Amino acid sequence: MNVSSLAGLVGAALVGLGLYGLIVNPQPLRKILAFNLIGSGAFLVFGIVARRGAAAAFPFDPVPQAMVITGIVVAFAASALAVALILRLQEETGKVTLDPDVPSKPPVTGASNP
Amino acid sequence: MSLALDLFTLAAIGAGAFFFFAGTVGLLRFPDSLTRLHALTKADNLGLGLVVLGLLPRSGSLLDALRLIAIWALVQLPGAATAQLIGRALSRRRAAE
Amino acid sequence: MSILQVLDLGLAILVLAVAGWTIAARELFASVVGYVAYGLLLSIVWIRLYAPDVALTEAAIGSGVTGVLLVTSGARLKRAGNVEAAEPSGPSQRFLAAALAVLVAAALATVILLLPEPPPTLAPEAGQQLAATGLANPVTAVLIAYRSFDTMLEKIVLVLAVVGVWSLAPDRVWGGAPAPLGRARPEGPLLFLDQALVPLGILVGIHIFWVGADEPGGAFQGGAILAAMWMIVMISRLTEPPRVGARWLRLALVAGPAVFLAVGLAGPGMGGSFFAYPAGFAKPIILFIEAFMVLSIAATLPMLVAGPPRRSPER
Amino acid sequence: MIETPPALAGTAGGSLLVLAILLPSAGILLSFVLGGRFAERVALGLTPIGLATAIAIAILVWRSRAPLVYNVAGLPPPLGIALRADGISCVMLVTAALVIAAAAFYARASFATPENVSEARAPLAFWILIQAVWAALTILFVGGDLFNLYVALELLTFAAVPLVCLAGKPETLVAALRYLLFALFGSVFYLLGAALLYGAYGTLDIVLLAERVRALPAVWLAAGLMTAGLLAKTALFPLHLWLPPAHANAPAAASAVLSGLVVKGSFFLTVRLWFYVLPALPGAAPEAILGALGSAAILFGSVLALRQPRLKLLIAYSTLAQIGYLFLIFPLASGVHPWIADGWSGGMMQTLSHAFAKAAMFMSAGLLAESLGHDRIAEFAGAGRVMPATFFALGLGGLSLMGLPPSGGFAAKWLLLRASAAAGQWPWAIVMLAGGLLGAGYVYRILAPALTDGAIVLKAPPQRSREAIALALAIVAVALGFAPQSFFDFLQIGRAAASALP
Repeated sequence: MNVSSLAGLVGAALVGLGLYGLIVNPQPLRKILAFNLIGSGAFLVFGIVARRGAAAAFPFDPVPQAMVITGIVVAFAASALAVALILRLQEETGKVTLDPDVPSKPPVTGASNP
Repeated sequence: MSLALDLFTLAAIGAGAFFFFAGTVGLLRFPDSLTRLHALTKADNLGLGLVVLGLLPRSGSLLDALRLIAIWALVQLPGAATAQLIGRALSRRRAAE
Repeated sequence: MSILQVLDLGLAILVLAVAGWTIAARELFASVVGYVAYGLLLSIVWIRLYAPDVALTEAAIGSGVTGVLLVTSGARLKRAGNVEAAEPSGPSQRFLAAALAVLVAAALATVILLLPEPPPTLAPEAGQQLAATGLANPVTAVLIAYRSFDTMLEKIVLVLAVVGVWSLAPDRVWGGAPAPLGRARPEGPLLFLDQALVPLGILVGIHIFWVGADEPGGAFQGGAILAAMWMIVMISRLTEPPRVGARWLRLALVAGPAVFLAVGLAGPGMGGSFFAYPAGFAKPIILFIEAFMVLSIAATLPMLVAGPPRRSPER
Repeated sequence: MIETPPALAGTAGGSLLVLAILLPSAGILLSFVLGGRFAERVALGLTPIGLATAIAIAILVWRSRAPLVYNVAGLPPPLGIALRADGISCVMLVTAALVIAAAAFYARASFATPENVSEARAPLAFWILIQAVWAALTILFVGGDLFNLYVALELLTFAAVPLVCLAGKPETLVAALRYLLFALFGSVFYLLGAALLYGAYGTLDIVLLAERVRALPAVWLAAGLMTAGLLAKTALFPLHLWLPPAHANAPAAASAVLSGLVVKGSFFLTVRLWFYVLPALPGAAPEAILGALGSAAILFGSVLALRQPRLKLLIAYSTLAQIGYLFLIFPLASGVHPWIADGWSGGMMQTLSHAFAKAAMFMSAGLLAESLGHDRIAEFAGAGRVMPATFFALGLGGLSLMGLPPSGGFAAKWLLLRASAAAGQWPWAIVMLAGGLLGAGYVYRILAPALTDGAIVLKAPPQRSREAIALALAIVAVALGFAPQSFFDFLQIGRAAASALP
């Protein structure tokens, strides 16, 4: 099995792992990690497509590689926005949950901070 | 001459790989964070240093050789600093307990 | 099976094992640390796929800066307690999720192995046009010349991410600075890093941007390294995150997309089309745009990590 | 240089497409740098220019009866990025410009920078984000490259999510976080599908893909992944969970844009995908599935809307139902059949009329909530007498939602009914009739208590100008019901390639 096929299988497995984590992990930050796993799986698919496209003295097709670079930066920005939301939510409610009926109880700052 | 260099490369990288292996085993098997840190830093500077040393004769130009050395040096700086930071954090935690 | 193939297989298993760890780990922090290691392993995979530009980006942004973001936020969440407040999923939901995940992964794997032969590619076209740009790195040419429109829009996405993050501040602190990244008392080893690593890192960042025209590297990777250096200085508390109202900061954040947009808009006057470069001047113009992009990336990434303003502007 | 094949060549006036995108883009950057009150001035100042650009594009397409094309950087696809405006692009561009302009002027009262500060958080963010929504939608409507469209989708996400939680209250933060997670899931699945298409055909240009696509396993999987992602962003049942809290808790001007326009962005891309990229895929199964999900959304959303105690939540649930109608375009306008023109016109008419009607209703709901201090429907008694213009706008918008004549909603549903009758696909017709009845039910629930007698104390009377904006949008939604045949012919421009395929 060549590197591209192997990387393709890894990419597919990463998408599966990430999808599972996105659905079952209740913690939003863990969902963000899972989303990033799916993202890198998708990037790997672009990566093997680029590697398969080696032609004309280039060992790779540069177009999908450039798309991956754009994608990585966008994924980071998405994580940053999500993290900021999670932290603000924690500050406002004292907990992090996706439950729509959040209790607006006062934050429990310092409770577990010796 | 080239055979000697090849042997040198082989020996140095082999030794480097051994240190990485030993460091990893230490990281996994040692009982507490300080000893694990010890294993890790050894792997870092010795292992990488030996690998770089082994690669030096194979680098095409002086510039490439300098790059290799620079990579080793750049890894040393944060490696040393983070080891210190982790060590201090550990001793702080121990003092707090 | 050759040694290289064995190594590849080992790498693949390692990547998947660490990825599985980030999903399965009980503690949030363990899973975050797993993710950072995963990013580094992934950049080795990118090297094996002949994608050094992507490997650099993955190591610098996908693993490095994202790692700082996740570690600091994980620590903040942990400090405030109540990390795992939500109900874990039940067994039936887990089973359904696993079934769906396996289905998607299996379909994807099958389809990837069955992709048509001979593989389609744009490499010849990209190579043909390369001479007109004056660049030797085709990935940079795609990013800043052929598909520059995407890249400009993506820079605007980054500006919007900053606006979005800042919009999460409480009203009373608007215009103020984000919370400091490090502890109150700077520590010796960090100050040592400031003196020893940061100057070198800045040089490396600029170098990687500069060689990006012809070799692996470019504005994203160089900018990310500069961003990392700024974050080290902020973590050691030699400098604090700037006020979000500071004019210089706003200018630095939009410089990249603004210059990109302006050059693109001037295209019909110079090269005939929007976002086209005049023949013979493409390379200097591309480097000019990239220089501002480096500045914007170096400013944007740390501000996204620092989060919304937390301290009122008067202080 | 390579000769550009005629199918990919640019057309005269194509540069307007770039300008339409760069205008709000520049507005974002300018507003961010200048800050404070300038953000509002830039946004308001750009709306008429943007509207004029959109109308100019529409006129050019109308005259030439052919899509407007521009190759960015002078590089034709597959290496370069093309922008293309056909009939549906034009009507969506004009609709977006109108609704954004209306929302911007409506929002002036809520998002003015206070006198005593040079810059405030919510106003700065709002004026930047609304321009970003506009920029992203413009690209979505004219983008010709699937990866460029991915960047636009992300731009839309980054603009829409913070709009939901501008108020900063915990329930809005939860709603925004859920929205973000769904949207990110959607983008990444879309991206995965795009990777497979590139792997199979070496391009992401829509026109080139349409020529090359065959029914390979990779194409089927790509179609499935991309559609699933786009449905999550459009909030089609059963991926709708995020929408009601997000749209109901956002500030009224933002809700108007989110419900009226933002969900249409990803819907539009779904239409592009199935009708322009994948017409070569055989079989009616995927179209039938999309239609069935749409039908489920109509029934489910309408029933839930009937049970909501708060007006904004009711309107948000009605969005779920109205999104359902949009997806009937897939079974009723695909393939080569005599009825597809009706199906296509009906689906697009539903997109347009819902954009205007829903924006008008959310704006009216915002005025009500401000004047009454709450939006609990049960306590509306007497409100119709003191705020007649607001309730008139709600009523006209409701007319279009339930599909009574004369209104755009009626025209849309009539065309869809006619198509399903001609096609012999009766289930859609039954669902639409049931949806109309349920729609009448929830609109009645809003209006009935308000028209009864009751003593009511207004905290403040609604501003006449803001009532006028909401009413004007509602009137447009009604006026669409009088659209002439030439308007529907216009919607077909650029579609010939799709329906000519075997």
